[in-house]
Amino acid sequence: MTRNDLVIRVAGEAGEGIVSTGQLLTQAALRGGFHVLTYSQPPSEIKGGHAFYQIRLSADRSYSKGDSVDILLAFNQEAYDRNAAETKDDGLLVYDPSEVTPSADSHFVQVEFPLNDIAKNQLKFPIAKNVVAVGALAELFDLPTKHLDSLIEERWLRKGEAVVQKNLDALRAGIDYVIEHVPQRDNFALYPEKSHSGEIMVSGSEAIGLGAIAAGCSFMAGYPITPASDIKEFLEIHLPKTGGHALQAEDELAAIGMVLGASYAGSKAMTATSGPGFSLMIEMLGLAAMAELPCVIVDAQRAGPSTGMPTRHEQGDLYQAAFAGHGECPRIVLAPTSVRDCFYQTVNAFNLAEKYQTPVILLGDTLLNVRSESVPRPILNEVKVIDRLLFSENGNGRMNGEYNRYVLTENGVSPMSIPGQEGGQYIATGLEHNEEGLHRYDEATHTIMTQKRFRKLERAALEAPEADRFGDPEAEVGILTWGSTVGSVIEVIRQAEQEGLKLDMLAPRMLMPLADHEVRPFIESKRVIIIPEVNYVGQFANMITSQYPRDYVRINIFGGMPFRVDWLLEKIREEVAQYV
Amino acid sequence: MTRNDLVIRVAGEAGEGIVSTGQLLTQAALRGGFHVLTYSQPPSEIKGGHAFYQIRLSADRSYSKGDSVDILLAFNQEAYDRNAAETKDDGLLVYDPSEVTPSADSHFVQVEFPLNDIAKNQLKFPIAKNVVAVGALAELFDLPTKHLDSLIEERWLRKGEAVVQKNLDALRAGIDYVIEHVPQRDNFALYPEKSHSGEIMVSGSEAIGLGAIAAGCSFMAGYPITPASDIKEFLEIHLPKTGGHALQAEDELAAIGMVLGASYAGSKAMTATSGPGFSLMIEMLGLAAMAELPCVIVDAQRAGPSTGMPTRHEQGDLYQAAFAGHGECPRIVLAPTSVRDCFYQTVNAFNLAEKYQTPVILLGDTLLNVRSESVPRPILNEVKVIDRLLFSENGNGRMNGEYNRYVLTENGVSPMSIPGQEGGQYIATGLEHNEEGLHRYDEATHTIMTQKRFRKLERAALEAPEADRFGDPEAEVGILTWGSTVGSVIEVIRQAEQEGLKLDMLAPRMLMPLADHEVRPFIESKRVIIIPEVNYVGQFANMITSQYPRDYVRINIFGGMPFRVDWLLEKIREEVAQYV
Amino acid sequence: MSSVVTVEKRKVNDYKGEERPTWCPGCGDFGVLNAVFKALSEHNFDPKNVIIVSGIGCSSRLPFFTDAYGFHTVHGRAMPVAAGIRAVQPDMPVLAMGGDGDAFAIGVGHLIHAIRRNLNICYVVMDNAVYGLTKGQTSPTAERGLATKATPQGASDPAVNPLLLALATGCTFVARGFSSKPKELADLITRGIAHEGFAFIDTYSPCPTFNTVNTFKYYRDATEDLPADFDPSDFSTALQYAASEDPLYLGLYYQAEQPTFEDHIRNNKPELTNSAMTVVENLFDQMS
Amino acid sequence: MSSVVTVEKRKVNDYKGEERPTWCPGCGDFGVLNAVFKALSEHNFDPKNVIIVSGIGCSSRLPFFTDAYGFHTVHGRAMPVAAGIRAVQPDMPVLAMGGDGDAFAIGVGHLIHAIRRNLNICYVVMDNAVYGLTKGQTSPTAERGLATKATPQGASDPAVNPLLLALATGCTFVARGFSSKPKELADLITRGIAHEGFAFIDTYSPCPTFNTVNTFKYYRDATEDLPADFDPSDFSTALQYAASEDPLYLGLYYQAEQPTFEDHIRNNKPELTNSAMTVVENLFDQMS
Ligand SMILES: Cc1ncc(C[n+]2csc(CCOP(=O)(O)OP(=O)(O)O)c2C)c(N)n1
Ligand SMILES: Cc1ncc(C[n+]2csc(CCOP(=O)(O)OP(=O)(O)O)c2C)c(N)n1
Ligand code: SF4
Ligand code: SF4
Ligand SMILES: [Mg+2]
Ligand SMILES: [Mg+2]
Repeated sequence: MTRNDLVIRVAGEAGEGIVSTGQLLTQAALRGGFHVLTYSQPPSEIKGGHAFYQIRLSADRSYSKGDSVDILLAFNQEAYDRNAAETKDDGLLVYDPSEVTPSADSHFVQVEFPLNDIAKNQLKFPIAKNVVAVGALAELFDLPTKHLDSLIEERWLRKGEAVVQKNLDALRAGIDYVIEHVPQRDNFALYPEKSHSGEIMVSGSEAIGLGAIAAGCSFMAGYPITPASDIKEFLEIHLPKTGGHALQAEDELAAIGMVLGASYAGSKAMTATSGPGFSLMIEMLGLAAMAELPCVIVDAQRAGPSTGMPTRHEQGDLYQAAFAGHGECPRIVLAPTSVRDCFYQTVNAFNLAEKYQTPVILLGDTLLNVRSESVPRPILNEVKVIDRLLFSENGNGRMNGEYNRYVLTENGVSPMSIPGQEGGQYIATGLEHNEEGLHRYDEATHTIMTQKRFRKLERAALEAPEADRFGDPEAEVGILTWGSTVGSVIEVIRQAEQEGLKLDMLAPRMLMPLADHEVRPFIESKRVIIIPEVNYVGQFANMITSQYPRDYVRINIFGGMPFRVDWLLEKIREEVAQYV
Repeated sequence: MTRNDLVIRVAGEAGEGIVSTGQLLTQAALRGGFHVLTYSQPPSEIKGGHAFYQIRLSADRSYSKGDSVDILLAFNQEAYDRNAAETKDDGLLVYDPSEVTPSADSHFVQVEFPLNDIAKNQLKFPIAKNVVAVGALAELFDLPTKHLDSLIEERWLRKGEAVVQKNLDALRAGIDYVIEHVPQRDNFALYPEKSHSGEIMVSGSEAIGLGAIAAGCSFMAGYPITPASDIKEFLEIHLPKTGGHALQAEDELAAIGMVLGASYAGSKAMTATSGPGFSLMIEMLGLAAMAELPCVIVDAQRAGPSTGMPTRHEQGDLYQAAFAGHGECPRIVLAPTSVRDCFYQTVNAFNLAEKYQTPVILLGDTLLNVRSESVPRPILNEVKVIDRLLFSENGNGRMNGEYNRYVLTENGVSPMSIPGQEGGQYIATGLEHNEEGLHRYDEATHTIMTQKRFRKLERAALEAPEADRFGDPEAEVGILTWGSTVGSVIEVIRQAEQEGLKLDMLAPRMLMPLADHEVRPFIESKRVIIIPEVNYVGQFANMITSQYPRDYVRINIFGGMPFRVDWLLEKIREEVAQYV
Repeated sequence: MSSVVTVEKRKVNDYKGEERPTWCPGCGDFGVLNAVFKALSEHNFDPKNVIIVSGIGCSSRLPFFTDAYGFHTVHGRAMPVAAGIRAVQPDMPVLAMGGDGDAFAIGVGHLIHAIRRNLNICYVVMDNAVYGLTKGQTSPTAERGLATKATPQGASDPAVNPLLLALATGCTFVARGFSSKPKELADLITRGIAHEGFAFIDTYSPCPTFNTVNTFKYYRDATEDLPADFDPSDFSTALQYAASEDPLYLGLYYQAEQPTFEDHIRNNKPELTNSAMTVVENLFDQMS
Repeated sequence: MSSVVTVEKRKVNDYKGEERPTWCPGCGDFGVLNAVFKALSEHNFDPKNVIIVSGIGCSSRLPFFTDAYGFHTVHGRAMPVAAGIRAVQPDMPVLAMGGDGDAFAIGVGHLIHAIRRNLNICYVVMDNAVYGLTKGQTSPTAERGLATKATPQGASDPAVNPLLLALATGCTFVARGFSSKPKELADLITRGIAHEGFAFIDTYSPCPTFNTVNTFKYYRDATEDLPADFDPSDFSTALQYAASEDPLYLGLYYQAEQPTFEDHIRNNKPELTNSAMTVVENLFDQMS
C-alpha cells in the first residue's frame, strides 16, 4: 500500500540540525515532484530548548500542515515526550535507543536507529548524523536517491570532493540501515513522482519579497520583529539588484516615515512588521491616507496583545488593520490565503496603492510567513503592474491652468507629481487641504475632501482581487473565512465531501473595503454561514455582520495555533446538525 | 415680550478682547442665575485672524450651542461679513459705525454703537472698549448690573480703586448708551433670574480634571495637543495640592509609558491627548491590557485623519478607541454626553479602570472639551470612589501558598500588589503569562488567559454607567447616539415634541463593551432607529449593527462642525416620513 | 546654429509661494524664511528641484510659504521622511525645517539617527524654547524655571544643548544661527546645503507671543560670533565652545568629511542592475 | 523590654528568582545578572523594595530571573515607565536593564529625556552590538561594516558612542562596565544605585550566538581600566576619554551632583496637601 500524503516531523534540541535535516528532505522531495509544505515551531527559549521541523509530502496539493504526524524522528527524550501525542497511533517512530526510551504502552511502529553510533563509529564522522537521518527517512517514503545525491553535491561542493563523498556515504548508511532493518516500510511509501515538478519552494515571507520586487517596489524600510524580519532581510539582499534599496530603520515610526518619504519622492515603497510595530505606525498610516501617498504595509500577525507570544499564530490584527487610525482614515486591507497567494496579493497591494494613492495593508501571519511550500512558479509576463498616475503638463491634474495635486475627479483619484517635475510643486500634508493642497478648515472643504478620499475605496472594491473560492457552489452551508485559515477550511471541505457533507467556501482577499459583488451573493445564497477564525472576538465575523446583518455561526480558537482540520470538521458537523 | 433663550456672539480679530468680553458676560449671567453655554471657534491662523465667542443664555437648561445668533456684536468688517449669515433675520446687530458698514439689504435690527468713540473720547480709556460692550449687551438682555459691578471689582481690585472705577464707568457708559438709543429692546430681554444659581461654570476639560482629582487620580502625564492641553495644564496646577503630580512628557509614547509605570507603582494615573497622540499610544494600550494595569486615557477628539483640522469638531475616533491595538486587546470606552457628564464619566473611568484592571478610554471632543457651561455643582459625598483590589497575605490572590498576580477568578479580576508589599513581587509583562505572571506560550495558557481578560469586560458591561435617556419612552422612533451629539438630539426631541413628533433617545455612555441590558430593549422596542453622528462611515452605527443586526437609519455629517438642531430635525422628519 | 543659454540667476522672490505666512507679527520665523530664500537663490536652484520637509509646529508651516516641493509631515518625524526621500532621490537638495519641540522632544531619537547616518540634508531648527503652535508650553530648550502662560510653574528640567548633542552623535556640520542676523544665517544655510552630509543649524528664532524671556533683545545680548580665527575642523574646541553658556556663540562650530547615507546607498548597488522581472526569474531559478 | 534587631546581611541568593535564565550558554548577560545580585546585596535591599524595569530583548528578560518587583515593558520604553514609577514611589530603588537596541535605537529619545530630567535610577545597558532576541541584526553600537547572519551586508552606519551621548545630554553618572569583570561591574552598579540622579552604565555583554566579532576576547583585548588617578568630576577629561576608540576604557567616567527629577516633584508639592475632595470643593467655589 502506498499513500499520497505523509507528515514527517523531526524533533530535538534547537540548533542541533533539526532545521538542516528538514530542509534537505524538503528540497529533495520538491525535486522528486512531491508537493511539500513545511511547518515549524521555534522554541520559546532564546537558544536551545525543544524545537521541531515538520514536512508534509503529498502527491496532490495539500493546504494545511497536517493534523498529526506519520513519521516522528525523535533526536532526544524530550522530543519523544513532547511529540508522541501528536503522532498517529499507527505512525512510525524513529529514534536512537542511546537517547530515547519510548514508553512501554506505545502503539507506534518503532524503529530503533543507532544514529550516533553509525555516525561516530561506522562513519567516523559524527556531524553527519543528520545526513544519516535524511537517508533513513527518504528511504522510508521511497524517495529516489538521485535528488539527494545531487543536493548533497551542490551543498558541500565548496568544501571539496572528500567532504561530498563522506556525506554521500552517510546518506547511503542511513538508506542501507532502513533497507536492512525495516522490511515492512511499504506502509509509508508515497505514490511515485507526481506533477509538482517545476514548482518552486518558497516561504510566505519570501513570496512577499518576490511579489514586491515584481510589482516594482524600489524602497523598503523595516525594523526587526518576529515573524516579519525575514522580509526585510530578503529585500536587503535582493532589492539592490534592481537598483532599489532596503534598510533597517531605528524603529517602526522611522520605517513608515521613510516609506512615506520614498513614496513622495516617486518610489513604490513598503515596510513589513508585526503587531507591536504596526501599532507604532498608526499615526503615520493616517498621514498616508490624508496626503494620499501610496504605500504598502505588511503586518505579519502573531499572537497578541502586546508582546504576546512572538512565535505563535493568531489572526488578531484585522480590527487594527481595518479600523485603527484617528479620524476617518481610508485604507485598503488585503489578506493572502496561501503562501502562493502571498506573491500575488503583494503585487495587488502595490497596484492598488498606486492606483488609489492610499495605504494598503497586507495581513500575513506566523503560519503563512514562516511556512515553506512548493508552489507553481508564477508566470511573470502574466503579472500586471500598475504605475503611478502622473500629471501631465497639458492634460491630467490641471485646474485654472495650474497643477492641483488634489483636483476633484469622479473616482477620487488625482494625478500626482514627482519632485523634479516642472510645475508639479505641492506640499504633501496631514492637514485638511483644498484641491491645491493648501490647508483649509472650512466645512465644505472637509466634507468634499472626506468624500473624495472614501470614493477611492468604493472604486477599489469594484476591482478587488478575486476572492478565494472552494467547494460546492450549490451547498447550503457556506464558510466565510479569511487569510491562512483558508488552508484548513479547504481540507475540511474535501474531507466533508467524502462524507457526503457539501460545503462551500468564500474567502475575500480584500477585507477592507469588502467587495459587495462577491460577498452579498454568497451570503444571500446560503442557509447557514459559518465564520471560523483564529481570534477571540470574531473580528471578521463582526465586520461582516455590520455590513450584512443576519445571523452567523462563529467558530473561534485562540491558543496560538492554527485550526486542526479534524477538529474544525467536527465542529462544523455539530453546527450544521443544529440547523437541519 | 421676553424670551427664555438668547444667543449672543462677539466677533472680531483674535486676541483683541473677544474672549475677555465673552467671559465677563458669561460669569455675570451665571451669577444672574441663567443657564450659560459657550461656544467659540479659535482662528485657523497662528495669531490674529477672525475669531468669535458665543454665549447662549437661557432660563431653562440648553443643550447645544444654538443654531443661529440673536445678537451679533461685530468689532470689525470681517466679523460682520463672516457672521451675518448665521444671525437671525430678526436678530440684533450691534456695531461700531467707524469699523463696520452693514450691507444695504440687511434685515437686522441694527444698533450703531460708537464703541471706540465712547472709550477713547468720552472715557479717555481706549482699552475699556470691551467693558463698554459688555455693559451694552447686558442691558440689551436685561441683566441686573449688580453681578457685573461685583465681577469688575473682583477682577481689577488688584490694580487699585481708580482702575475699578474707570471700568465701572465704562460699564455704565455702555448701559446708558443702550437705554438712550435702543428703545425697543424688550424683544431681547430674558426672563428674570431663574433657578440656575449656585451652579458652577466649567469647561469640559476642567470637568475632566476635576473628575480625575475627585476619583483619586494622583499622576498625570501628557503632551501638549489641541484640544487636550488644557487638561494637563489644569492638573499641573491643581494635582500637587493633593500630593499628586502632573507633568509634560517628551512625547505621547512617554506619556502613556509614565502612566503605566505610575499605575504599576500603585497610583491612579491618566493621560490626555487628541487623535494624533492617541495613535502613538496604541502599542502601550496593549501592554496595559495584557499586564492588566488600570489607567485612563482621555482622547479629546478633533477632526482627522492625521493632523486634520486641529480646532474643529468630529466624532471620528470611536473606531480607534474601540478597535485599535494589535491582537485581542480588551479595553473599556466611555463617552460623556455633556460638560457636566465629563465630570461623572471621568470618575467612572477611574473606578472601572481600578475595578477591572484595564485601560479605560474616555472620548471627549472639541465641542465638549472647549465649551464652558453652567452646570449644577456635583455633590461630592455622593460620588463613589473605587480603589484597587489588593492581595492580602492570607486571603485574596494566593495560590499554593504564594501570591499569584494573575490568579484565575470568576469575574477575571485578580488582586494586585504594590511594590513594597511583602510577598507581592511579580513581573508585569506584555508577554502571555501564567497565573504567576511568568511568560508561557502554550495553547492552554493563552486560551484561558484571553478568556480571563475578556471576562472582565463582560462583567463591566453589567455595571455600565447608566445610559443618557431623553424623550418619550413610548415613541416608535428611537434615536441612538453618543457623546456630544446628545446635546443637539435633546433639543431636536424637545422641538419635535412641540410639533407633535414623538422621539426617544438612548445614548450609551459605555460604548465598549455595550451594555446589552440597556441597548437591546431599546432597539427591540422601536420601529425605526436613527443613528446620527459626526463622522463619515457611521462608526457607532457599524458597531451597533454588528452586535444588533437590523436596519438602521444613519445620519452623518463631517464638515468639522456639530449638528445644527434645525437641520437634524428636518432630516429626521424626512426619514420618519419614509417609514410612515 | 548653436544658441547661447544665459542662466538667469534666480532672485529671492522666485522661491516665494502663493500662500502668505500665517505667523504672528514679529515672529522670528520670518527672518529664517527669508534666509532660506536667500540661500536657495545663492545656489540658484530651480524650485522644482528642491524639497523642504518639516514636522508640525508654527515653524514647520514654512514649506507652505515657498514655491518648492514640500512635505509637511507629522510631529517629530521630519527626519525619517527626509531619509526616505534621499534614499530615492539622492541628488535632489533636501532642506528640513522645524521647531525645537519637534526636533528635541518628540523627534530627538530620529534626529540622532539621521545624524549618525550622515544623511546629506540641511536641517534648520527654529529654536524659540517653547511650543508656539500649541500656545506656549516650554520645550526641551527652555532653561530650567522658564515660566510661560501655559506652564506657569516653569520648566522643571534643564535645557538640552542641541550643539553638544549633535557633536556627540557625530554630526559633520554643526552651526548656530540667529533669525535677526539674516545675512549670516543665509550664509550658514548656503554652506549647510553645500555640505556633503548632515548639516545641523540650530537657529534662535524668538516667539514674541508666548516667550517673553527669550526675546530678540535677549539673544542679541547673550550671543557673540565665534572668534574670527575659530577652526571648525577641531572637534574638541568645538565641544568646548558648544558647552559655553555665556556667551552663546553664533557661527559654524564644526565641519568634517565622512561617508554619507547616500554614498552607502550608491555603493550598495551592483554596477549593472537588472529589471525587476529578471531578478525575480533568477530567484525563482534558485528556489527550484 | 527592648529587643536587639540583628539585621541579617542578605546574600546573592536572596535575590534569585524561581525562573532560571533562558539565555544561551555563554551569554554575557549571566555575568551582568550576577553583578546585579551582588550590588543589591551590597545595599542589603529587601527584594520587595526594589523594582527592576526593562524593555524587550534577551537582556530585558532579566527581571524574570530575580525576586524583585519588575516591569518587563515594551521595546524601547523602559525609561518613561521608570519615570512614572519614580514619580509615584520616589524612595524605592529602581534599576533599569536592557539591551543596546532597546536603549539606543527605538528608545534613544526617551533615554535622552530621562538623562535630562536626572531621573534617580541606575540604568545598565547590556551592550552586545546586535539584536539578540530577533536573531542577530546589527544594533546602533555595531561598528560600521559589522556583518552578521541576519545582516550579511554589514552595518552601514558608524556606531553610536553611548558615553559621549550621555555626557552631552547632561548625565550625572557615566560609566562603562564589562560582563566578564564581575567584581568591577558589581561595584559600578552598587555606586550607580547609590548615586543621586541618573546613573548610566554601558556594559559590554557579548552575544556569542549572533556576534562572532565582539566576543569576550575582543573586549578583553580592546578594553583598559581608566587610569588610577582619573578624576570623574572633570567633564572635559571625561569627554576626551569617552571619545577614545583604542583603548576602550572601563570604569566611572563622570559623576556630578544636580537636582533630580524626584527633587522637583517633592518641591512642587505644597507643605500641606489636602484631600482630593477638599481640593475639588475649593475649585468648585472658585468656579461659581
Ligand atoms: C503627535 C502629536 N502630538 C502633539 C501635537 C501637537 N503639537 C503641534 S505643534 C507642537 C509643538 C510645536 O513646538 P515646536 O516644534 O517648538 O514649534 P513652534 O510652534 O514653536 O515653531 C505640538 C506639541 C501634534 N500635532 N502631534
Ligand atoms: C515595537 C517592537 N519592535 C520590534 C520588536 C522586536 N524586537 C524584540 S527584541 C528586539 C531587539 C533586541 O535587541 P537588544 O535591545 O540589543 O537586546 P538583546 O536581545 O541584544 O539583549 C527587537 C527589535 C518588538 N518586540 N517590539
Ligand atoms: S506663536 Fe510664536 S512661534 Fe508661533 S507664529 Fe506666533 S510668534 Fe511665531
Ligand atoms: S542570543 Fe545572544 S544575547 Fe541572546 S541570550 Fe543568546 S547569547 Fe545572549
Ligand atoms: Mg518652538
Ligand atoms: Mg543587544
